Amino acid sequence: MDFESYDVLVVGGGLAGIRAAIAAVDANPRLKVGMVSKVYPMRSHTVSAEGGAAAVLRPEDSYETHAFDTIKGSDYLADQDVVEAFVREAPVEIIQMEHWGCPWSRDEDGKISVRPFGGMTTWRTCFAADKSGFHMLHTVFQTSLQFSQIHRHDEAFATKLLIEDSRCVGVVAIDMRSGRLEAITAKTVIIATGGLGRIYAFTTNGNICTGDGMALAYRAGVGLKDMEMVQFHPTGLPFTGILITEAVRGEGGYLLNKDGERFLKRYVPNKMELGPRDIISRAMVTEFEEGRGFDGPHGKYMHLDVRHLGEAVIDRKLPFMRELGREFVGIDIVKDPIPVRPVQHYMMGGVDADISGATPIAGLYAAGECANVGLNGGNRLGSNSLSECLVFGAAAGRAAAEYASSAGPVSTNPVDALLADETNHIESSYLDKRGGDERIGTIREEMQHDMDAGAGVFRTRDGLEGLTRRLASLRDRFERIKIEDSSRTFNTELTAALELDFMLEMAETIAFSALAREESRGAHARRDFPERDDDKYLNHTVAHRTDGAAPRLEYRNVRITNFKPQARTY
Amino acid sequence: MAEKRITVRATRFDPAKDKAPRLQSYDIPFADESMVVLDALNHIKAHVDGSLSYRWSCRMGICGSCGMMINGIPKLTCNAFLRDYWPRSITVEPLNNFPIVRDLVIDMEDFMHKLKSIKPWIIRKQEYPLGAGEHRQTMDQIDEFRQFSECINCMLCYAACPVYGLNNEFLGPAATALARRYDLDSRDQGIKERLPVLANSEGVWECSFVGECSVVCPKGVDPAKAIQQTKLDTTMRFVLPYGNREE
Amino acid sequence: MNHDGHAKNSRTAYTHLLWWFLFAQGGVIAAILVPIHVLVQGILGPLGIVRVVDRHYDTWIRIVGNPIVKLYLLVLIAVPFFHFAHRLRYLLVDLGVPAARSVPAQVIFYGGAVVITAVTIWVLLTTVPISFG
Amino acid sequence: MKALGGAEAADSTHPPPRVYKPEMPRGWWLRQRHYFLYIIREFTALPMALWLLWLLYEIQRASNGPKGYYPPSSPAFIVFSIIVLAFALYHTYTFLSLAGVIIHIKGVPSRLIVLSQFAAWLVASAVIAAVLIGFAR
Ligand SMILES: Cc1cc2nc3c(=O)[nH]c(=O)nc-3n(C[C@H](O)[C@H](O)[C@H](O)COP(=O)(O)OP(=O)(O)OC[C@H]3O[C@@H](n4cnc5c(N)ncnc54)[C@H](O)[C@@H]3O)c2cc1C
Ligand code: SF4
Ligand code: F3S
Ligand code: FES
Repeated sequence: MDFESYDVLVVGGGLAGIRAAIAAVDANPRLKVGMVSKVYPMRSHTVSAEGGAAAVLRPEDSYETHAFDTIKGSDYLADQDVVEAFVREAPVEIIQMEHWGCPWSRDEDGKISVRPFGGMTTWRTCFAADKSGFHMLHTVFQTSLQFSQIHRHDEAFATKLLIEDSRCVGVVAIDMRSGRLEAITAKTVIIATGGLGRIYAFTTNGNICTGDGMALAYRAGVGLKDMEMVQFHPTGLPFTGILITEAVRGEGGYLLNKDGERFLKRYVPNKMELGPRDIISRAMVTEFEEGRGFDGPHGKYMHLDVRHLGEAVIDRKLPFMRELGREFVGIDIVKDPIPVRPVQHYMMGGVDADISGATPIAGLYAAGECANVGLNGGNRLGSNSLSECLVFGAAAGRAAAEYASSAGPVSTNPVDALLADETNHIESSYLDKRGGDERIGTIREEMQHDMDAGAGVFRTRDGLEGLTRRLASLRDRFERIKIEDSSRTFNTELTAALELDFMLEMAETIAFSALAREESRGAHARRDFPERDDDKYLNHTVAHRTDGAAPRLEYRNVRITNFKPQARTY
Repeated sequence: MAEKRITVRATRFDPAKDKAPRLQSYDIPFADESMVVLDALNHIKAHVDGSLSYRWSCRMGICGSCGMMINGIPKLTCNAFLRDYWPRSITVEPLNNFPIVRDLVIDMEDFMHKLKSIKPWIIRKQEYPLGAGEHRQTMDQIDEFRQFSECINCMLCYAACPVYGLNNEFLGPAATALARRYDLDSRDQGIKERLPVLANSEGVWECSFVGECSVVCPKGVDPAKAIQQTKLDTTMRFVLPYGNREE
Repeated sequence: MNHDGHAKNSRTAYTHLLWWFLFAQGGVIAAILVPIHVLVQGILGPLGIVRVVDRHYDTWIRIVGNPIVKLYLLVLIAVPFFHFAHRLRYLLVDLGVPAARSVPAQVIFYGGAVVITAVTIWVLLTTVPISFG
Repeated sequence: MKALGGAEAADSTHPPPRVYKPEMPRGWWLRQRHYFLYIIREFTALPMALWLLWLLYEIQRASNGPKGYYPPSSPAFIVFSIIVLAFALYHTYTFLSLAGVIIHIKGVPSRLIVLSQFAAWLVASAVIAAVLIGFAR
């Protein structure tokens, strides 16, 4: 009865979520907008994005080339109408960010500066030094504080979507402070919960990137699109997985193998260091396998060398990289090459959503990394993601606002029952659970290592089949987990367990989707099927949840408008 | 060689059970030279005691959630290396000057209110239309406020500031730095709206320039500078004949 | 949770502004002028290392009689007391006397500085007649 | 809203969970060198105030006429002055350095500002010393 009720409820306080919330208020200032986030919004993982956001801002650039680069980068798995809409909106959003105070780096004439980025034919990545995501996130978050219509529920962990008559009417969330389960109802819900890098051991993603929103939607009956498409970034710091931004290569850094050779000449001769991530990551792994990598305590690595750029350029454009090198590796990148190796970085796949973020469930939208609106296809180009969060966050916010302005109110009776159900589930499966002998941490680590091994840069049928079996057994073991924390206050063991539950399920969708795609496209590289197969696989995988072990996979044609698939060489 | 180990003492507090926080000691393997204090906590949570609660996310010193007291000094646990402490033991406590919610988790709602109170967004007398493109801003103009825009809201400065510890009403270092970040931005015209909050009786005047806030700041924000400059600016606007004029 | 701003207290505190201004002025005066006076009049003079004006009645009244010197002495003595008042008030707060933040405490401390200013003026006007000798 | 766990569920006002509010210990400033130095810095006000009060008294005594005027030379006074000088110098050092943080002039590096402050201090000291000594007999 006394639960909160909103017109639009955003789950997720990252760049996409906050942009959506502001867009909803902009579209209709009378709406009451709620925002649920399991961490304070400024902690969201957008904060760690470094390189920048792509948009056509220069006269010498064109929508056409940005669209083409994106589509080619996606290995023709992007929906071209979506890409075309995206490249037109991106500049507007970049300017909007500027008006909100984002400290974009500037050119001499005071205009927003751009830098080259992998897979982009021209300079079009706007940046705020090498803390672009940090500045963008803090800018939208601080801007959002002026809207009294936006009510935040910080540190509230969404555990379930409320679905009533096949319409989404809110979420159930644990208020971390009190441990209470609350039903937060709304006429529309936008999921913007970010990525799921934490299902891998070696990842650039933060602790909170556990794919919760994808799992929530999946469990509510929405399909997950292209889950086999997992991006590996070529340049992560060994051990920590901290990202060395692609901007380092954009600014002119070299990738060198142990013979001191710019080995990319054998793989992407025309682009060299500015090739797309999937190809460079594969090149690095191939070099490792052929014995041309450095050997370190944390596995093989390559050198990323920026010494020739000079201290002045580094301090102006890559100051955070210097800081990271100094603090986390103990090197000065002005004087020493940076050790790097490929690292899980981004999830192209996600909640099946259309160009306005709408999912097949009425009132349910998705935006940002957790969504798959069809923009990124088989491989996202660096710096398209932050722009995607803005463009499609705003689109989802507007669409939800429109739906909410006309939708009827949410009835309370079924919500009470759903909440009681979920409360019961969480208490009996976790909090009041007795016995159990499996540690959450152990299962999580095994899953992460299995994913690294079975669904990494290169995949094989054997590897993926083995992975599905191991994941199934981890799921069985998950039933026997031990919960040591019985406190209701800030119980991070409970949330870790819920996250692990989500992650195991998402890992399975990845493994099964990858097993079924018997070709190599974008980030999905099958050793047993090294070629792209446009006849059979120029389509999206959509995974639906079933009661059995494996998801039901469905295929949907890629929408092609102006760009016919060609061989993808750089 | 015997396995290297390190002792970590961490604050435990469950409001439902404990009257006051206490320390619990864990002896854990120090397996890798690159381990940070946060890795030690993660090891404890994953393999020793799942009930230990703390905040963290990025593990790269940018999300601002992992600040704690390490041997009495506020630090980001994700870039405090075990090798700098070993073989001494490490005591990890929640940040000073904040109410403790649970174990190493502090209550930072107070800052969230203060952040909002200083209006941390661009204020303009006249909206600049989106269609007109971007405001022009030179790198020199950015340098004016850059430092103050680097704040990650990690609360180390509040934990270091005794004035805040003695009087929680004090607006404090990070909030003032962020206000100044906007005041100094060439695109902003909101200084007059922010000054009353900065210069009220719980504002900058309370700061007695201990300076420790700037010492502990992991991002070189120098909030102490922001506060002192705000004092001077406010005073000058008042004292100089034309100081109060429009920008 | 929603975060409504600090509505209760958003007015520039002009009294604090004034105290801070005087504190800063006093601090500068004290920093620049005090050490040399202490060194010369408090140490070198009494030790007889150098000859100093205040060690002889005639030189002392001659210089104290000078109006410019009188003005200087007023600045030297009175202004720092606003600095001292401020610091000592906050020192009390730091040492655990929150009452030192209260308005009565402000009246006592800054009032004290005002009293000392008045006393200084009185002393300077009454002690040695103004002369341009 | 509903609480996890039956007992609290009935309570619809749900007070926020209890937090532990730590107190600042009285001796907080003894726990860290920086804090201690800060307290010393603030404390410099007291000895300087006492010394200036003495100076005021010294001026006032000039009205007693030549017979009643005797400048102080007791060792106690000298020791007192030495202590005050130490504090005063500490004040000068901290205050002038900190002023470099406060004053911001476009294009002028703060180190230069600090240096010029110290230069001004030296010049002023020289002038005052010259007057105090030069006009003596
Ligand atoms: C190191 C790094 C560098 C990058 N650099 C770039 C770059 O240079 N350019 C670029 O374009 N892209 C970059 N990316 C990718 C890009 O940053 C992300 O894809 C993007 O920020 C995702 O934003 P988001 O809003 O979707 O999600 P996030 O910012 O991850 O936000 C997710 C939000 O959802 C909330 N949430 C999650 N689960 C729950 C739950 N169960 N209940 C309640 N709330 C929940 C979280 O609290 C959080 O607020 C980078 C990524 C990484 C990791
Ligand atoms: S000013 Fe520095 S210490 Fe304070 S919150 Fe910001 S980043 Fe952290
Ligand atoms: S430590 Fe505190 S007193 Fe001022 S200079 Fe920093 S805010
Ligand atoms: S974990 Fe993000 S700052 Fe330490």
